[in-house]
Amino acid sequence: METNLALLLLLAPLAGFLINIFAGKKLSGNLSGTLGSLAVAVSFAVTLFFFLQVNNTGEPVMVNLYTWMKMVNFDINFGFQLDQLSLLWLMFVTGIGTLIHIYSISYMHDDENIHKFFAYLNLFVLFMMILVMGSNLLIMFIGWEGVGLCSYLLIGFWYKKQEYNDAAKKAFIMNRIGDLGFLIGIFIIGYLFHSVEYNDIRNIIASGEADIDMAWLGIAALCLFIGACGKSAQIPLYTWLPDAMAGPTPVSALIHAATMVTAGIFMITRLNFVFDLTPDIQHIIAIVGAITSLMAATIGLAQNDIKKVLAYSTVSQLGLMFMALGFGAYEVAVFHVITHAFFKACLFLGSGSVIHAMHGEQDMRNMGGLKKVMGITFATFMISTLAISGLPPFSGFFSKDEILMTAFHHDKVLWIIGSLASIMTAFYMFRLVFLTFYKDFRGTEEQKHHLHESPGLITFPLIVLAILALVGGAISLPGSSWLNHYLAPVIANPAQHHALGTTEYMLMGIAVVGALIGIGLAYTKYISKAQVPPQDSEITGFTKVVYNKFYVDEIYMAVIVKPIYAIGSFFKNVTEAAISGFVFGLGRAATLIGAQGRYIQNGSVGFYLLIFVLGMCSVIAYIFLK
Amino acid sequence: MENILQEIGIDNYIYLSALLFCVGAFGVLYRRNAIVMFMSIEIMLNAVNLLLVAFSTYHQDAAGQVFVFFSMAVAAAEVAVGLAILVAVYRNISNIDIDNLKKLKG
Amino acid sequence: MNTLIAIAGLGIVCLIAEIFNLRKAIVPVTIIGLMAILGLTVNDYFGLGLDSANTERTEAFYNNMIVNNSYAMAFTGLFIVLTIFLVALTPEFHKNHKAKLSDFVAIKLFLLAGAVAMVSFGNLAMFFLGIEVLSIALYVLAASEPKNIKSNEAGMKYFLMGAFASGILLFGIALIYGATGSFDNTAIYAAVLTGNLPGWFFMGIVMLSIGLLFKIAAVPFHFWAPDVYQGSPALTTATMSTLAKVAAMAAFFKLMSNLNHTVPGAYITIIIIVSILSMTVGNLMALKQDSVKRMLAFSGISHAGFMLMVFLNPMVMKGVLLYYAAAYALAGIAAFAVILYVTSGKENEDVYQFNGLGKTNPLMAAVLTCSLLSMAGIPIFSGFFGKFFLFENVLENGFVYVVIAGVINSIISVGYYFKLILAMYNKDATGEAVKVPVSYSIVAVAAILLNLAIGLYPDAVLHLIK
Amino acid sequence: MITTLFYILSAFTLATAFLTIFSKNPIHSAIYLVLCFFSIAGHYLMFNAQFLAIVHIIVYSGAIMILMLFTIMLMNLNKEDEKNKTLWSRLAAVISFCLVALVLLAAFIKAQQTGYTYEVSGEDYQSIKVLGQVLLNDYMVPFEFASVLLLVSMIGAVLLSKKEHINN
Amino acid sequence: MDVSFILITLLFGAAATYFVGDKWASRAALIFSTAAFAATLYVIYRYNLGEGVSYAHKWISNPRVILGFQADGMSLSMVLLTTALTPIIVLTSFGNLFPKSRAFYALILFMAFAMAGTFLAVDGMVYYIFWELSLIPIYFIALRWGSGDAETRKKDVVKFFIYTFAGSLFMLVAFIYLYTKAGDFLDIHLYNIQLSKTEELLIFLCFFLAYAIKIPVIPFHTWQANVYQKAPAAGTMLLSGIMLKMALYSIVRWQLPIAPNAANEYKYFFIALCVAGVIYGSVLALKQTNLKKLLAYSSLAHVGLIAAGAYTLTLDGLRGAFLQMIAHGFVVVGLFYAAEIISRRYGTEEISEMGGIRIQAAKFASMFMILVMASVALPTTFNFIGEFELLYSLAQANIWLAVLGGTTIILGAFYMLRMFQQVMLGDKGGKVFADVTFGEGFTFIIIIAILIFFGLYPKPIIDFLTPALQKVLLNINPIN
Repeated sequence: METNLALLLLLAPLAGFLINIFAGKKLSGNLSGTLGSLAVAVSFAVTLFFFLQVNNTGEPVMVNLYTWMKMVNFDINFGFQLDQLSLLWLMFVTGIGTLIHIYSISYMHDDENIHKFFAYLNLFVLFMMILVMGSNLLIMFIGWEGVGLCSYLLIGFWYKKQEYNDAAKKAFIMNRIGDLGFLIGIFIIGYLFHSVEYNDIRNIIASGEADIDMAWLGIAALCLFIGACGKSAQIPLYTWLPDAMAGPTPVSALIHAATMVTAGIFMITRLNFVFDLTPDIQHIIAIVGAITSLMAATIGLAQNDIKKVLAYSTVSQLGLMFMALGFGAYEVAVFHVITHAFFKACLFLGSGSVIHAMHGEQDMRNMGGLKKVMGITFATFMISTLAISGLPPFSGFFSKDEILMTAFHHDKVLWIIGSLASIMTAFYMFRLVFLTFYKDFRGTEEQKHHLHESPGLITFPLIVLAILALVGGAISLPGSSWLNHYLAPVIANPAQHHALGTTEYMLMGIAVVGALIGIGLAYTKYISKAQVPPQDSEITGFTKVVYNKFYVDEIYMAVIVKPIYAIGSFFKNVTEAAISGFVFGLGRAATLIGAQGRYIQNGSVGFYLLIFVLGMCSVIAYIFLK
Repeated sequence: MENILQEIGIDNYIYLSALLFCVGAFGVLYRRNAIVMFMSIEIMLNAVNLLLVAFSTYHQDAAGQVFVFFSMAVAAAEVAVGLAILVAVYRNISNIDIDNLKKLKG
Repeated sequence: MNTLIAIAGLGIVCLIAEIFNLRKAIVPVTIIGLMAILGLTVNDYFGLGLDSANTERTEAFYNNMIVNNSYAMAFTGLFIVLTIFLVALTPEFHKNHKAKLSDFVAIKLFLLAGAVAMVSFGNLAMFFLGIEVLSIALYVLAASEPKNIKSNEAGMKYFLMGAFASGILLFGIALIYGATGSFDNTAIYAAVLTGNLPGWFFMGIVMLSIGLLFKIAAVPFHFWAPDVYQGSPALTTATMSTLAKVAAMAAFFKLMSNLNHTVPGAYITIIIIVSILSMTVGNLMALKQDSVKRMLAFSGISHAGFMLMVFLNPMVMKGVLLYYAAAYALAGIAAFAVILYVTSGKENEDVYQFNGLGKTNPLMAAVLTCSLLSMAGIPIFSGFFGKFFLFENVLENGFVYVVIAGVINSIISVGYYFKLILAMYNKDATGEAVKVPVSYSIVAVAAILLNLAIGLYPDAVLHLIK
Repeated sequence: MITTLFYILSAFTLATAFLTIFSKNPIHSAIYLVLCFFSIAGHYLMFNAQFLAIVHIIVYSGAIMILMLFTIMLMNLNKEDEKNKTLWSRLAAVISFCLVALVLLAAFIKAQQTGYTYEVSGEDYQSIKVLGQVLLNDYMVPFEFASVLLLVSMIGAVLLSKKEHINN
Repeated sequence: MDVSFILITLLFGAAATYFVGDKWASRAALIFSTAAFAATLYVIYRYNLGEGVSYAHKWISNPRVILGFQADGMSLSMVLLTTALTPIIVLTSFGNLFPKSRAFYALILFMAFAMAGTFLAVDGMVYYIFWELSLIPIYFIALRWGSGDAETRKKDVVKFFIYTFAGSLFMLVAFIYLYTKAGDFLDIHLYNIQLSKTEELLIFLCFFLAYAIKIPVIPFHTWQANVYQKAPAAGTMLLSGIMLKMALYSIVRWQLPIAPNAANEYKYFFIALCVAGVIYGSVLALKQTNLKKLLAYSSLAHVGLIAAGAYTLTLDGLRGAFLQMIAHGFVVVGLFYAAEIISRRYGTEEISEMGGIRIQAAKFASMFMILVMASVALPTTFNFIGEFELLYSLAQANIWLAVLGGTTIILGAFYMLRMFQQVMLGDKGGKVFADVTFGEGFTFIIIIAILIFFGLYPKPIIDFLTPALQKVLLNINPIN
């Protein structure tokens, strides 16, 4: 029963994918969209069932299908583990997934390849579920690579434009760098523990019997973290995420905000018992997370593309989550993942709604005053913005505050960095809101003429998500956290929970004040002074550096990609030619000797006989006269 | 008449034959007139014949001398064929200078 | 013994048939006669009653002039088969010289008689006469187009150098006689066994070897071969490169294994050097040749080098020599049958004449390809097994570097064999397709099938010689 | 006395051989060669091989040399019009001659048997009678086979000189 | 019915195909190759039942050569690969109208025969004969039905032939040398010879030369790209799909067990060489402008990894090598087929002249995409299984080797996606591209189905291979 249900969980999106890919052309756009949404909705229902069951019993559901691979040291099962952590993730993957599917029916309905869009989305949900459901690292890796593939397909969904394809390719390749790290990590884990099953590893560590080489374990943790960096867009592998905004907006919402990018956090949380053993690596994670958070926030300050701002904000928020992971506060990170999923999905979908209304325009400099036309969109957007800025009582406040609080207790420097990032977040998010929804419309007349509120299929998900963004904090209120309790079975060493004392309230205050400062700055600049960011050519100085994302892409291009091409050219033009020339040269040398030899064969009998006689002489001399 | 080898010794005959043989070989190398080259080859064969006879006497065995008859037959046959070829060559190029036969080479 | 008489008799029958205007019957009768003689040989072979208990049995005739043993019989059989092929090619090749047909056939038969004498001799006199019969027949055949200056030149060169080599060979025989006092193999061997021989003996052996090295065209005594092969009529070239070379090699091997008891190291060194030189020079020179006949001459030189390897382990290599010789000669016959077809009526035998043969005449192209592959030593053709057996036995005696040289040469040889194959398959035909004479195609196919057959059943040939 | 005779005869043999080679006119060469053959016959006589000596003179001087002279006459070659080989090739020939002679002689000297005594058994081995017996009994097969050889050369000579009648 | 039946089917099929004439040749070839496939399946079925399916017959008495064909997990799986790919390869040629097609198809079957014989042979000499025999058909296929300028093609094909022939002759020497020690060529006897260190190393090197050229491992690879490019598609598929597997198989079957000590002692050198080939091939693939050449270099990278895995001398490495051989065989056939379809329709192999195919031929693009993904070893494809085991075995040898070898998953994605983008994506140019026909689609579907099925459920193959590999491993690492 459980096995069948668990399979249904997976088969529903698979069926959606297969139907849409093979028969989608014959279906109408709405029908294929409905089918796709239904598939995910079924999964959501099943997830809900399991969630309630596990929440009641506290016993995870294990499904083991068959032995997938056999290594000398260990076997790899094709098995699934539905425990608290994976179900939590499944809940919002399928839940938000369903909403975004519904949203897409309307958003994509003009596209000729809509059936493919839903096929890919379903496939993504499938792989995401495999990722979180897997009972071992290899199954997670299937999902891990699978979502990468879907991300590739969806970023490059409008494949006629080669820039989009470039972005898709970049995302896939950068992810693959991380994947290699992940793979190496798996190798080491497998070698050390003779298993890649989470439960086995956990038991071995818990029993404390096994003699585990800590140095190797550290390397493994580092490798796994590299994998997480790739998927969750951390320094140095984050540059693909902003580019990934080339994909349709629902994709950005689902994959590049709510679900896929959190896979790295999922993985580290999954393996919390491993990371707990390697404090050095945890420290690295915290630092990388903090720096990513600050850097992305900085870049976000100067972006003018509405989706780019959101993308950098995503990177920044992910950085905060990693910071929490680095402090061993897995529950906190997970909490922020969930609230972030709500408000960021809402933000992306809202921006999608705006872009929809603007007929594809994404530059905020050409927007403004949309509040009047798009009421619902504005309201939901505003709620989410307040949430991300960390104002109480919105969900973001609770999760972000917990992160900062943890940071404060562990490392003051990182706390400052995190707080700075939060202030910046508040600033650029409100900059976004003000530029988009306030003041007067700055676009063309034609655009203005077409401005309209989005249809119900688009606004409905927005409303649901906005509500969640509003109340989502309830799952882990300071002091009495349902989430911490829920996750306790999967977290080996729960984070220390600080009683709510003066320090804590003071910290909350600081955070709120910081957010307000950010909002205030934005207000002065864009409402009071009614500034509009300058055109590209007019950007100068430090702003230009920030606007151009610190030239990281260019640096990568110059330091990594170009040299690889240069080496390739060297190989192609020099090495290959040399080796080939050598081989041909041997043949040519032989032929040359043959050609020269022809002069010896000069046709003169006298000469032939001379050689004959000399040969005879030397033979006799050699044998008889030596 | 007592046997000559008691006086002279087989070695001297070997040297003589070897020298004569070398002279024949030298003739083949030295000249370019085909017919003189034939003659030189005859000298070589005669050197061998002389050697055979010497050995025949040395072993006091008739086989050596019998072999000389075969050798002569071979020499005669060779000369007959050789001269036939020579005539054919002469018909074509009107001389028998061996250095004119250099068409086949390389 | 009977074989030799029968062959000589058949030759005379040919000549008489011409007198009685039975020209048309000559070739069929000869072929049937040769087949009968082959049967006779086979009968004699089994008459030896060789079995595991009785492996060295020989039959001697006429004061040990002719000795029948498995070696002689096996090679005789091979020679007869080759001659059948060569005779079968004759009428078509000489279709413009019908008056001379009987002469050509008779000369080939006498040549065969010489070859048979070279392997079944029991006395150096027989050997010497045999090799002279063979040589003189070849001089005549080489020059057998009197109006063709190239043929003249080939005949002249071959004759001059051959006679010179005969002189050296004869000198060697004289020295051997001088040292042992006999021309008889068994007597010589007995004398060798006593051990107390004058130094002339070994000089004689060396000079004899040089004479024979000339006949098999080993470096540095090989210079005649390319010129003579190229200048001679193609059929003569075929004879030289197959029958004559194989016969000389067989005789060489027989002489050395009959007359020598222990071989000094220096002699083996010389053989190794000559062998490696022959392979290398032959193959390298062949790379840059335009004329196919000339190329095959150089290829023949390299094969002579390969065959010389048998001296490195003579006790067990008899069968291998026979096998290699058969493989080489059969491939050669097949190749020459195609070459005769392609070059008939053309003024030269350059590679470009073969352009597009794969399209105009796939069968002949396939046969030529197979024979070239066999010569290059590609399995499943017998040429490969020949090399394989050679290498195996040579390695068993520890001459690794000889084998390495052989291997490197095999690689080089592919270069020029494939030049021809490429011309056939990768170029467009220059002229129009000419119908293949039946006799050519029969000979070509039969020869290559025989080659394949002994490749598939190497045991059949390998163990003929006990 | 015999020794002196041997040396004189040997010197004569070698000298005529050399003269054969060095004579510019082929006719002269032929005549020197005949003389050389005669001297070799002299050697045979010294070995007491009279029959062989006579056969030698008949075959070589009488048959082979006549054949050659006939050919020379036929081709009208009795002129001294032969161009010399190039100096280099002549030099090479001389050097190689010296080399071969040196090597061969050195090898033979090295192979010289020391202290051998030659004893005469007194048995007859080279009278015509004995030779005939050996030739026609022991060496009957080669003797017959020589006929094949001669036949081949005969056919060959005819083949090479026969006038061609195309397609008769 | 024993394994020889498979060989007979193929050989007879080759002859029959030649004699049915040009018109029916392709169908006859398809029938006979499918029959051989069925025969293989039946033989495997019987083998799994524990029945004897090996074949041995005395052939040459001195030197002792036995016409022996052995069935075990290794050989049968490779024969299965051969006989499964042959019908596919025949199918891929259906769209081409070759002159003299009967010779073409007969050669394909003959080549399959030779390759199956190579995999099955238990006697070193028989193995060698089949090994060489397989060279001749591919030579003619590439030469006669290849594309491009005849002169340069000739040069490249001859280079290929001489090169591989040269390599294998050294193997012949090694075999003969081993024979002089062992007294016959049977594999087990050759495994058990006691050799001195130098001897073993030299023999190892002789084998290595033969295999390195065929696989190819750098720096012996220069023949590859040109021949792959110029050979007709079927020839390229035979070469890359099966023929180079012969060499990889032989490493495990012959080289390692015969010279285990040398293998153990110098394994890092050879692994490093192979891994260098992985990177080298990948980087070169990035710079290719010709589609087939790009695939050739990608193949160079992949087989480098396989060879590296085999040289780790671990069960993981060997098994990974075999799994990856099979997977790579299918993928590379599929990719070359796709390349062939493109070049047939566009009349060019230059990547720069392509583009905009996906918009016109969605099915083709999807299938190509799946093949690309399989080629970059995406999990759930068969290639991932193999690559995972290979990289894991490398990690056991040295973690850095795994990292370097693992760059293939980055660089592989890089050049494959780059190629995919330039070839398939973008807007439609002026050129018209028809979507796949039923036959083409069918061929792709078979390949993809196999890849995905075994990607999800590789157990049958793993279980089939493991006992044989363990047995071989006993000869390679006596200590383990």
